[in-house]
Amino acid sequence: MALDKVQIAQRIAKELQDGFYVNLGIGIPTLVANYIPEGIDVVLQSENGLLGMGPFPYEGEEDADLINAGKQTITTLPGSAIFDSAMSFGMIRAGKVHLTVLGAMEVADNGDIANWKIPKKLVKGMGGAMDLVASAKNIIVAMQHTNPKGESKLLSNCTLPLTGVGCVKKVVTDLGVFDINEHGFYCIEIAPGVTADEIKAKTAGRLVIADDVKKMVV
Amino acid sequence: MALDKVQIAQRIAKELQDGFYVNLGIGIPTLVANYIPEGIDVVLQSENGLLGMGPFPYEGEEDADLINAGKQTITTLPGSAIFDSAMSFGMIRAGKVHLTVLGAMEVADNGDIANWKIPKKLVKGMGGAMDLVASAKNIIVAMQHTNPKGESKLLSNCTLPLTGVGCVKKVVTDLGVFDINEHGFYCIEIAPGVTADEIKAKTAGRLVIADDVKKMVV
Amino acid sequence: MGLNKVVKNAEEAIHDIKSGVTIMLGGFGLCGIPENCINALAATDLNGLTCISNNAGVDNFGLGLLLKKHQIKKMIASYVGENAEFERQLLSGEMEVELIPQGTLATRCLAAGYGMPAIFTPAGYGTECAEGKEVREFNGKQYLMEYAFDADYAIVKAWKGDTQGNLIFKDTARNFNPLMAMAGKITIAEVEELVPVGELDPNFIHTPGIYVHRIFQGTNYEKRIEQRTVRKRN
Amino acid sequence: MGLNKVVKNAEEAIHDIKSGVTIMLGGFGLCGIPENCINALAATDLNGLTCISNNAGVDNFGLGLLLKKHQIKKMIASYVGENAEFERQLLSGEMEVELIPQGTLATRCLAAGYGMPAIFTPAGYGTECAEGKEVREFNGKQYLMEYAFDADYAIVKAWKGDTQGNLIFKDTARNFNPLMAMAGKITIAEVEELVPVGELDPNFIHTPGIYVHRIFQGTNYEKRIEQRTVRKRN
Repeated sequence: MALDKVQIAQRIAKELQDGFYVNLGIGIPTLVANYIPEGIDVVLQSENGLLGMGPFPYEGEEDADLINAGKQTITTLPGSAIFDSAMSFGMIRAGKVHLTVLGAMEVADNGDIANWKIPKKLVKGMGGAMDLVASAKNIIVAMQHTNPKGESKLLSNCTLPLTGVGCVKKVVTDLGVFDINEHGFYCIEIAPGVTADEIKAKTAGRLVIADDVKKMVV
Repeated sequence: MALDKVQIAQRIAKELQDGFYVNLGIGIPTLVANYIPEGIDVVLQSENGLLGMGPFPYEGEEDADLINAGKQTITTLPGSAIFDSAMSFGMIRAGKVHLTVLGAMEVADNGDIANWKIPKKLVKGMGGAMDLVASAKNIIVAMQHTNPKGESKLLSNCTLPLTGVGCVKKVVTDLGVFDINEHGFYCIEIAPGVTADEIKAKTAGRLVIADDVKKMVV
Repeated sequence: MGLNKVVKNAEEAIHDIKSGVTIMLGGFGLCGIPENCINALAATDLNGLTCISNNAGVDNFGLGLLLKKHQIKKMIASYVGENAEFERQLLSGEMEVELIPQGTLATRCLAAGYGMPAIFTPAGYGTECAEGKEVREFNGKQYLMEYAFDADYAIVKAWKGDTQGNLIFKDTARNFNPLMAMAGKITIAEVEELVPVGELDPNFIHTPGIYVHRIFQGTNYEKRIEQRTVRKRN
Repeated sequence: MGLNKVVKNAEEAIHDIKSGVTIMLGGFGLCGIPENCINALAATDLNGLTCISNNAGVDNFGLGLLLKKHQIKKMIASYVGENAEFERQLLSGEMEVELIPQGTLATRCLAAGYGMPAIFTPAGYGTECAEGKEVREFNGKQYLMEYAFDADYAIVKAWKGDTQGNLIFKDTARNFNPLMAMAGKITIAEVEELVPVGELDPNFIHTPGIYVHRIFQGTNYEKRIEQRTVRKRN
């Protein structure tokens, strides 16, 4: 059985290391915060200008002046720091954020990513996505393996306008975990109940199933 | 009688306008702070990271953490702000400081200034001088008209290594006040007891005595 | 005297703004936007404005109010969802929009405030955002050269400010506000609380008054929340 | 755990520094210098260091201690007066010095901390400082392109800091400290007072802990004053 969104987030949470500063995008990436492993301390960065993002506020305690990059009301944790948007993207560009997790419409087998614009549809804008993908040392994409039409989102070349080039290091989908390296999509884990053949059938880009591919522990 | 240092500072103080942010260099420029005209509010910037510099502290109230760019102990005034060196030079480069007053070894009739280095003598460094002269909207030089050997410091071309090019707008010396414009040194005021001939004799650069040149009021 | 930057209200603060100028406006979404000045601008007949702001408000609040009255000729922003009227004007060609990466937007403000004519950022390299831009390699990585903004006015919202224009911001309502405050030829700050000089600790000023030309205490802040998200108490 | 950046003292903080590396050190004159770490460095046999600091201390204090022991191979600074031993080593060719404008020094730190590979400044254009540097015109004005610093370590002194490395600075002891804190591959902060997380107001952090790798509470701060200047009471 393919993974659901929560399971994708849970799998990505295993990539967190003690002491990491992490930026989580909107959607599945946001869920990662709920599954930080026991014994691991991480700090969440919100690119509108906050390190040390805490959980959503209790009802009645929302503060209009305290939101995350998704414009949701949030809280701060002890040790948090507030800064302006230039410093926020400054620390991102300088590689101080260890890990960025974000969603995508398409990923290419060379690490290109497209997640901001669909031609002929309304463009809302790239927000901070182009800065994040161009700068982060380590980028994991969380997404469904195929689009609603059943077409692969793991491609040889992105068909949509790019957000960044050659930047994605790892993709976690409902079907498996894929490093992006000289092999293209290098499958290192397969979701429970999913077969290598299914992954092959649903992956349009270059794909190699690792010899020592593991069944994902959920 | 030529002006003394205090009189040079007093004359420069008349250039201050209400609401000006001003950076005063070491030496005669520092004295300008003592002669701010009645009814005029100015804010002194110290390029090590302070707006709103106040007078020296009372004996026993010195604070090692509160110094000016000359490394002297100082105080802050109500309304002061502290910032890092990048913001300090940022506001200087952005032209937010209305007036910079500094000393010089030589000034050329095109506005070039030399005030940081004498070849074959020990070089201490330019500190913030190159940033200030390259960026300030309005630069007044306060200096003696001649060097200890009696040679003019107002030249056609600086002989010493430059601090900045074409940047000085006005020079106030012990002998007079000189705008720097298409005429070169354009003498608009002559110190009491000084003659136009003396100024001509002691000025090596292009010099024009203004038709409406005034006797300086001291 | 000259250092007292206080004006009476938003109307006085914006009195000399002319049609066709470029205005930066602080805020991220609806968080930390200069509500009073936006309302005052919406009450004028100004038009042909170029607005630089991370977002474009919502249909009936924030910059959405200026959009509705067709006062904005061009919008420079990083994200402009949440606004149906915006969409309509964009598709109909009534308004021009330039979308730029959020970090580029922030850093072009910083560059203006720090007197740096251009900066380099990797954001947008290899994408359509790079079209027409100079690309330069440093240490094996490709960067775009982006220019400092050149805005006639910056309008920001602060938490507290003093009469000399020193500002402090609260929580993530800081966002672009201190950057834009530095970047305007004329900077207008509206504050929730205007205090006498000397009341703010000089060590904790976010925007030194040298960058601020006009300041006033705003009124009736609505502080609308775009995405109210809460958790239940156990 | 991973976010606890606390080390015991200066010796532990600098334990892995090797000869020949590049170290930035905060401070302006003797104001806000990391006294504990400088003393600890002077007690080692490290040499061949490249030091980036606005000044070079005085003969028997601050970086002067490292100079005296010939630990510094190259000094990058804006002003190096007040130091006879420095002068001697410079004239004898034992040490190399690169003098750069103070604003350039500050902005090259900022560039490193903000991931900007180069910046433009007019400072030094047309002077010998411009030799070998790329000149570029923007809006009719000439600028030099200057590169971000690339320092192995940054050592800074803060007023207070928490165990996650968040820092605040006091008065003009701030100077280059927050800039260098952002610019080091490894950043060491010594603080006058180390406090638990949660004690510093998030709105008034000067250096967010993400930039700081090691922190300790220093001891026996001398805080020498270079130019004690006072006025008499009336």
